[in-house]
Amino acid sequence: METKRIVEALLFAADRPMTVKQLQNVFPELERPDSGEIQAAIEAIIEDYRQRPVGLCLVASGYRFQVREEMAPWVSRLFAEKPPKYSRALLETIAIIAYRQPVTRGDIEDIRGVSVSSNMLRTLLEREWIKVVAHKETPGRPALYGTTRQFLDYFNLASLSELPTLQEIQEIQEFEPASINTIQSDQEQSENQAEEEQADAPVAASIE
Amino acid sequence: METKRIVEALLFAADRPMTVKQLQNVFPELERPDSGEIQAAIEAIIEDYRQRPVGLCLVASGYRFQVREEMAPWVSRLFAEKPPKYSRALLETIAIIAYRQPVTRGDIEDIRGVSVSSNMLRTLLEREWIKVVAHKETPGRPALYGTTRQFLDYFNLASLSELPTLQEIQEIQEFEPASINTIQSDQEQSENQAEEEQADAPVAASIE
Amino acid sequence: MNEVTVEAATETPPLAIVCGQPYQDLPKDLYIPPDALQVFLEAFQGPLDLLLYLIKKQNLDILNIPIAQITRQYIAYIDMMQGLRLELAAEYLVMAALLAEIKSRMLLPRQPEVGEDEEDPRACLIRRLQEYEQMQRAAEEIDRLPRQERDVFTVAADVAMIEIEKRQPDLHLAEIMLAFQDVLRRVEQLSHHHITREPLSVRERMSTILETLKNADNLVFSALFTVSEGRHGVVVSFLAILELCREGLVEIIQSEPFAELRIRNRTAAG
Repeated sequence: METKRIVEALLFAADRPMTVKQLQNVFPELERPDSGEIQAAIEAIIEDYRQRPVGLCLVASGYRFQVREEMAPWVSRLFAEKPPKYSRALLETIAIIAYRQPVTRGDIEDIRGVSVSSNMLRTLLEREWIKVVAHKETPGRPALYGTTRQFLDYFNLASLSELPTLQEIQEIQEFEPASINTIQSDQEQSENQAEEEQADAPVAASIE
Repeated sequence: METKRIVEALLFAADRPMTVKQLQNVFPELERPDSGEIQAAIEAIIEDYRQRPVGLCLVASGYRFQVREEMAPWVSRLFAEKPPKYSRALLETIAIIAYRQPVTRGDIEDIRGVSVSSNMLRTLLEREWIKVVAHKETPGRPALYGTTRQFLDYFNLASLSELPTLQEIQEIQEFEPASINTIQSDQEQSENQAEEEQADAPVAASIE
Repeated sequence: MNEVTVEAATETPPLAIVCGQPYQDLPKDLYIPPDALQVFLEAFQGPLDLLLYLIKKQNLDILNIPIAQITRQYIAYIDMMQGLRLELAAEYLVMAALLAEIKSRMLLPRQPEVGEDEEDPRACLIRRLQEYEQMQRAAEEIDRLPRQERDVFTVAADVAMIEIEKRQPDLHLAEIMLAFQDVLRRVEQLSHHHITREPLSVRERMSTILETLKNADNLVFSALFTVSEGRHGVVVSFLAILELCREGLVEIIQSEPFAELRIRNRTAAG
């Protein structure tokens, strides 16, 4: 019984499909259920969710909870909204990777002076703008990140050498203070967005 | 009935908490349920999941499905990365901002007695736990910081009022004029203790 | 983030030897955990913090602080902090000065006309202490709250089966450049970081070479050059290999004199 509850929690929380074996391995060795018990738990969970709009499915690399296909129109509407804006931190991170590649997360943190969240790197990896090009032979073998073909394509560049040089960037800074205003107005814009969100707040309050 | 199924699917598909209003907006205008209907659906879903290892919870930015707390030890075994630990300095800073907001950096420094590093504020801003809510109309127009809904979400709180209550501050009694005597006797006392302290002194010295 | 610990860790690696002076027995009353100065420093993050510790250690009633005694101990700690060259020491000095001032004012006879509305300096200090202690408690409570990544895990069902085009944020190249410019400006302010101005194509080539090596144990030196790229391309590749070598990411090997050079990924070499 407890095994089933644990398996259900694991399948919901995992960010990837899980095989019976992988589920088994989550348990400490001494209390590890055999594969039959895990399989039985899975069957029972599938049965429990039969009537619900989400269900447990077997895909190539294991079991995962999925939203049922007939809910597709609604889910699409959910994702059709305006995309969020990238944070300043994320922009700096992609800039550092572009100009200083190959770099480790630690290198980026050194340059930026603050810690870099895993989420930020995940976002960039998911967008396929960066990739792991190798691992550095230092303790922990940290991943070395570089930019991808897709990154260049997105910005319509044939190669990284078409990125403005550091020299040119410095010059922009000196001769075109206007461009800095552009960014500032961007920032204000996102602050306005924050205010829009504020407008939602009373709603959240009324939920209580 | 169908509303409930759709709401359940949306809450599972969304990668962020959803407010009643946001859930409503997913429906096309003509078939949009009123907030009461959404709220009823939410209550029914909460009830349906009461016995399950995952459940629907309300946090500051809306409703989200999460694993029940008692399952956390199992789920954390899924992830190789250890959860981040936060330094005392960071926790004290966020506590001061949370309880005393809006505060300036100077206010935080006054309470903690040490300077607050810019990196720490940047880290908190990047994590989106704090934001600049306004600028104080004093020389230098220092930024006034406040906490965000993401901060509350992270700590599983629906509103600031759910923060732990502060321990009460003891009433300060008026000092009697006689306190000067007390001080003097303090001094004598400390004179005596000075010898005891001598014993400690070499330690402090040897640390140098 | 954690200034104190970091400082302490870099300044005093071994606990038992400080500035060449080994010492084994920690004073019983100085700190409880046997495992380090860092912990001790953690507990002394700020002067008010230190004061609180002293007050607690001596089982003092916070409402009746014997200033002279504390001041003396305090100064001993400041000396120690300065010995460790902690930046914090300056902050501590301010606090010591405040304490000394309070002390001297207490020793002076009170002027009756001022006495009415002027606040007792001890009351002011005590209020600050209490306020800080309150916030320290609050910080501990917040640390205990169930939180994401540790106790709270959000749940999601996969939607990959459903055909959805998830819209991604738009970005202009100028935004990246301006972000980088900001980074550069900050780095310049901090000044101890060096961003060298290398031709970009070298760094790009570095990534390319690493990737090529990922699929092969080692490669012949010449395989990393493309003749059609001309002299410029060759130079770029050569610089990239040197740079990779310098950063310890690849090694150049030669099995015997005059044999062709080979490049090996240090990763693959293990």
